[in-house]
Amino acid sequence: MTVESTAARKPRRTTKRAGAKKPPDATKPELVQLLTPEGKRVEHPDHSIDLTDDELRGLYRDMVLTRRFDAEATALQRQGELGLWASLLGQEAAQIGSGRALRDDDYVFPTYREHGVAWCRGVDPTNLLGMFRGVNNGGWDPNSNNFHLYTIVIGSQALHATGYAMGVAKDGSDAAVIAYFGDGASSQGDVAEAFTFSAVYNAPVVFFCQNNQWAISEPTEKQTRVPLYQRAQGYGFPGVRVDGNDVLACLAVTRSALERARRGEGPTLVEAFTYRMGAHTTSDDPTKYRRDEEREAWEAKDPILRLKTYLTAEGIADDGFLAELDRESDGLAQRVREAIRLMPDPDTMAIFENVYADGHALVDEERAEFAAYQASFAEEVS
Amino acid sequence: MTVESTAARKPRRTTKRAGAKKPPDATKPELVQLLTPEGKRVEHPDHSIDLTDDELRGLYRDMVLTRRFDAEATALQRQGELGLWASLLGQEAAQIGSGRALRDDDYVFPTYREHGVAWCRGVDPTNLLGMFRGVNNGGWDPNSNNFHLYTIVIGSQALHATGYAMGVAKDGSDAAVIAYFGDGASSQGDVAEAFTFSAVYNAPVVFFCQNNQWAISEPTEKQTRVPLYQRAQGYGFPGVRVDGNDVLACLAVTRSALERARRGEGPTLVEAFTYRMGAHTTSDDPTKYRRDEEREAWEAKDPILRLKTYLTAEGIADDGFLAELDRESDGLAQRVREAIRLMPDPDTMAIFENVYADGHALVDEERAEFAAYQASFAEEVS
Amino acid sequence: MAADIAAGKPQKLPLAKAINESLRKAMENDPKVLIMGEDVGKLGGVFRVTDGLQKDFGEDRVVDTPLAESGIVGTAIGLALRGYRPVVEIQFDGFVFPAYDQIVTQLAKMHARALGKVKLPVVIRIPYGGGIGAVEHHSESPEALFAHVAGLKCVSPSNSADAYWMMQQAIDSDDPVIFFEPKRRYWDKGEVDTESIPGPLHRARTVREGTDLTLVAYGPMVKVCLEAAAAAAEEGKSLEVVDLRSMSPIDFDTVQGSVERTRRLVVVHEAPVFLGTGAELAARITERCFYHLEAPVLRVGGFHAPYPPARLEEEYLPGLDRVLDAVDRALAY
Amino acid sequence: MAADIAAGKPQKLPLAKAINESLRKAMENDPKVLIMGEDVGKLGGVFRVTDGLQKDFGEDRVVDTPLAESGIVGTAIGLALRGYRPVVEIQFDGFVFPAYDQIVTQLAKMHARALGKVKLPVVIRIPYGGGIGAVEHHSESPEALFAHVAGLKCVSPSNSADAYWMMQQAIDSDDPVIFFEPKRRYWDKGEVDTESIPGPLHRARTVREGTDLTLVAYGPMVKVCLEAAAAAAEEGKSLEVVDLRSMSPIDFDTVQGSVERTRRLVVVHEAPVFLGTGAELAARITERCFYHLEAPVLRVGGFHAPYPPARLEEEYLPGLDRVLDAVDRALAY
Ligand SMILES: Cc1ncc(C[n+]2csc(CCOP(=O)(O)OP(=O)(O)O)c2C)c(N)n1
Ligand SMILES: Cc1ncc(C[n+]2csc(CCOP(=O)(O)OP(=O)(O)O)c2C)c(N)n1
Ligand SMILES: [Mg+2]
Ligand SMILES: [Mg+2]
Repeated sequence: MTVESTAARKPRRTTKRAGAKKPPDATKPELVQLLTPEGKRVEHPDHSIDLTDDELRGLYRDMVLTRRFDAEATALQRQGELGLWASLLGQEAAQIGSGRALRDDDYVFPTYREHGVAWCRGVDPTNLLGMFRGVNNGGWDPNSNNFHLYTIVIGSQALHATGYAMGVAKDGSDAAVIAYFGDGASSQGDVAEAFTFSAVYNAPVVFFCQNNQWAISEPTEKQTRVPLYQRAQGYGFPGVRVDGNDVLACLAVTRSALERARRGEGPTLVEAFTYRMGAHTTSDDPTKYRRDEEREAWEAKDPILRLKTYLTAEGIADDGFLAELDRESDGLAQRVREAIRLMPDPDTMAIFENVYADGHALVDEERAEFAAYQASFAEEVS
Repeated sequence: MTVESTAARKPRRTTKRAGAKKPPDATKPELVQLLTPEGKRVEHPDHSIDLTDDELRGLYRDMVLTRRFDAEATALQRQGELGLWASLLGQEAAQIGSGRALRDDDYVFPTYREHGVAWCRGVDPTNLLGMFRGVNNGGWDPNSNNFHLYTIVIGSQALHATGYAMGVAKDGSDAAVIAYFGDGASSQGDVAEAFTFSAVYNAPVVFFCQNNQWAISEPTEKQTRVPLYQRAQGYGFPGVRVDGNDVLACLAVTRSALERARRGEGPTLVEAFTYRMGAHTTSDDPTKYRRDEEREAWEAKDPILRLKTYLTAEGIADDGFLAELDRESDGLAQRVREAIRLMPDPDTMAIFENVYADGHALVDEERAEFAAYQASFAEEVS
Repeated sequence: MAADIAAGKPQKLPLAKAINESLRKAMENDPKVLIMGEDVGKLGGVFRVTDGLQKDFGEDRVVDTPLAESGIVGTAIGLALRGYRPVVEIQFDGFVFPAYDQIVTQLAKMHARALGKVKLPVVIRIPYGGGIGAVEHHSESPEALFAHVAGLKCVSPSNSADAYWMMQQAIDSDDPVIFFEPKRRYWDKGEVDTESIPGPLHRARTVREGTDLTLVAYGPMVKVCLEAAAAAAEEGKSLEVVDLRSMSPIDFDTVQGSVERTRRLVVVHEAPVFLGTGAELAARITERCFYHLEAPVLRVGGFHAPYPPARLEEEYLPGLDRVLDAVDRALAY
Repeated sequence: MAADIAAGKPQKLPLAKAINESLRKAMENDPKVLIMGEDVGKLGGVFRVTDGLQKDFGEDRVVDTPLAESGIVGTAIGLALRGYRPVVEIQFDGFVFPAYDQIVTQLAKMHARALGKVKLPVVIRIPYGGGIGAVEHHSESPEALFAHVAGLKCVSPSNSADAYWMMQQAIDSDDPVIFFEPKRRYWDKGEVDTESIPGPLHRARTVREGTDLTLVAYGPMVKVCLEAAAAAAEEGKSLEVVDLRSMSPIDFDTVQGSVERTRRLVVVHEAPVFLGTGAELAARITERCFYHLEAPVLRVGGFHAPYPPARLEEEYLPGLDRVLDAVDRALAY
């Protein structure tokens, strides 16, 4: 006997992709915002912030310098000094806001676009260029600034951050850890496993997802059919969507997520809703897959402009400050230009260095053989 | 300038594992139940069922025969006829309820414990024994009964089910697909990716998670800190927890999930809340990690007993029916016992069969060499 | 151009375009053929190998997937079980590893697990190898990690004609095929005759005849070996060059035939030498040609080190000089 | 027994217990050593290798993880970056592949990526190999898939003393070590002297001297080769047996020294022959000993087929007869 399925006589599926209705969440506004695109300060029931004028100018300065550095790097790629560049254009607020929420003893696991966060950590910007120039795969000491190397294999750093945070908790420290990743990365199994591990061990980690609407050519709808911040709830920790072009909101939301972690309440997912204003990288051609109008619409939400409007309207930033910042920007750009031209190519034998910490007989053998091979040319020449 | 973190002076974390508060969900009862452990029929606002007496007896029969088959297999393992057995004891309602919700043209992707679902699909029970005896890695043709082979690598079948369902949708068919997995499997990245793919493509698939409280020695708290059914919402599709020891509720809930899939509304996660009454497998020793009392508490919720209570109380099952079923059980057990003893060992040369569909020179070479090697013994002997 | 191709007129095509045309042909011939991967739709893939296909065949057949390689291969398996023939793109060599479990434990074994009852006609395209000045994970040659695994077939074309035809054959195959595309040759043009099949998928081809030594290579290194042979010819050394074309199965007969004549063998690949394809060729050809070999089989390939940053790749990659150095060493025996 | 061990008294211990004692010692010596994996806590692992450790060191140091291998290795990497020394258990060989991406693209490369600024002292324990009558995915020998990858070290003990000491050395190492445990030897007892280190981690050991031919094996196959040597001795053939112990790096010097004397080499492992460790040994030893070898290096190992169901594993696995057959073939040259 088989229980008869009531559905057995149903007609064929008509709409193959009916899509999902977004479950309404009436209890809170979807997007945390403290500064509107027009540069107006607004309040949010759960997130507030109170910054000194100095701090506000500092945030502005961070964003301006980051953008300038980024533009310079893009230019250097065009001039052939870099093989590739991944621009953060448009994501300055998400990165500076979250980056400035961190304590020195917090630890950052970035992906490959976190130039603004690196800036906040005090990583010398020219150090970021090494991998894009092709002279190394990451030119800084992760432990000097508690800023891990850029990670290219999408999503994998979410687990490193979680493990690091498990270690922080084991040490009894109240530091916190932050993992950056993109909307595309949210689909990777590793990110889901990081959610599971961090929740189960209650690890002090903040998952900071910069939803810049695109994973190369794929819009976010190819990764999820509901807003990404909602992903967290099913793993047992809170998710919040913040206006990623609002540096104040990003700072406030990240800060409270970090504090939650410090208090031993475990992970939080922050979705910073922002936009990738440029190409995915300098190798990419976005005209193949997205319309100019979309980008233009986001220009009106520019993170730097809105803070400038606010700062000038409130008299926090005057022409003197802005002019000085312009000079500082030019200086930074020049410094970067000069540094890149001085950046030495690695020594050929660096191929064999640091493969192992304790050495390896095969590497030794190959190094010796290759050195002899190289020397044989010198002989021929002499 | 650095924005000063307000948390910088916070005291050290005191409770390392504060755990999470379970977000209260007042809108619906957490566990769908239609038949109480005491055998009482109850109603549920969202899920109802109306079965004929014949169908009710059928469900009972399915569960009894499945349990008997399972017990026989366990016995055969003790007698050395099987190398291993993974018992479904306690999970009969989850498997029969969901299995009987399926149409013939639906497709099932099981893990390794779905003997009850296999039964519903009409797979000859003795076929299930092959891999546990070590004569094959899955002894049936998946397409004969739309029941895929058992999958041992935890979670991987969730993606196969999703892909299959994507194909069903492409074909314009209104069949549905069901993927079985356990509470432990919920942690695997593959299961999360299956959630993402099925949601994005709106694939007609039901994820049926038998939460039997244990993944070998690990309780569900090692996999999640909130109920598993809640995982679905963050991926944009519904999750529902059903009393996994209530065959009527399992049938009703799975049926409506399948119908949802047929209607083109995409995936559903069903969490069948049940209990692994036995060891993980015959190789396992649960006394190392769980207390007898827990098991005993679940005995009171036995899925078969409760249906029997209901059927006899309602006069749907009489002594004649039960006696006949006993005989049928004995017959099944005997048939399995006999079949296993007749199950031939595979031919040695089967090692080289079906490695490729279109052949492979190296396999041919190794086959020939091995045949010659084997033949050399025959020569020596003769 | 597509019209010429359709008319079967031999065309000079870049290797990437040859694959594109081959995919188009396969999709026209068989509605069950699907393209899946990250950015394969509107963008046409980061190398434009699937350019224009979504436009012509629709989103149902050219599927932009979520960013999850295990998911891509896992769902491709499910689609294959349903009767489809998915051609999956992995964006770069270094990103295949999240899918490695699905490939090794499921895709490779499922046909055997089912005692032959199901077939897994899945093609996994992997642009591989270095030489394009890319950042980490974009220049690797992981073929040995797949060739070691029973149930998979691994091939790599070295030129446009093979790219076209081997893709046709890979899609036709009822077995999973890992299709390694030599990304630095994507832009190299070659004649493609869409009417004449250049031979079986797993047959090696002697691309230059010689008498003193055999060079075996595949994919991107075939060109380097041909150049080395040309340079050696000027020094009066006659090198035979065999394009292996298939790393699983390997056509040992063709290599053996060559080595029995030349008595010396050098194997060249970009992948690390240690446990690379060359190890297997050295072991097996030495066994088959023990009394023929005048010198041990020498290998030229990558070092036992992570693929270096781009500014070092010229030194890291086997080039003309390193190949000729090995040739000289082999000839010195 | 633990007390005797602590006192340094040589003990006869099963191999699994030797590892258990070694883990205990490492945890006592260094509070940064952690154990992680599925079921490693109360259960002590499915093979009881971590038995009793959670009870004595607590849940913070012996960590039952969620069922997700990528998560286990990925978080172990994070813990290592924080200064911990995680010893990770993969429950069975066939279940390491979900973690393969983390192992190959992160664990193996991170030290080099950081120009040496960070260290990754992670040990990944994998019970491997067949012979225990298990179901699919529980009997495989995937070592070549790790040894091919630069940045990893791969070792396998064949006996209790090595199991004890090699684990100590693996945990001490600042490099990631894949520690392959020969599961079918878990119950074999051997003397363990906790006072005297039997030599460096990556040094091969000649475990039986002979003059006619060298057998090289590691892990579970050492015992088979010793038995083969004993059987051959009765027929008047003198076989030398080398326990390789380390598959990355391989101690080619010791093998070369042996082969220069015996002039013949047979390599034995459970893993498939095609692109297995034996391929590299054959290639490199042939190169090093070209004028010494009287016969090609022969290999005995698994076939190019999925590991078969248990009732066929005796035929599939290299045993005495297949080893002796290869020995005879090598001696016949
Ligand atoms: C595992 C893996 N697969 C594919 C890629 C190739 N890839 C590089 S960036 C990218 C898109 C990432 O999108 P998202 O996560 O949204 O980050 P964004 O670039 O927008 O900052 C892809 C597919 C990769 N780096 N790693
Ligand atoms: C990828 C993988 N890792 C580990 C294992 C070993 N293993 C087999 S069953 C099991 C527990 C599974 O628990 P669950 O998913 O709850 O299913 P249940 O056995 O309770 O039905 C484990 C860890 C496996 N089979 N596959
Ligand atoms: Mg993005
Ligand atoms: Mg379970």
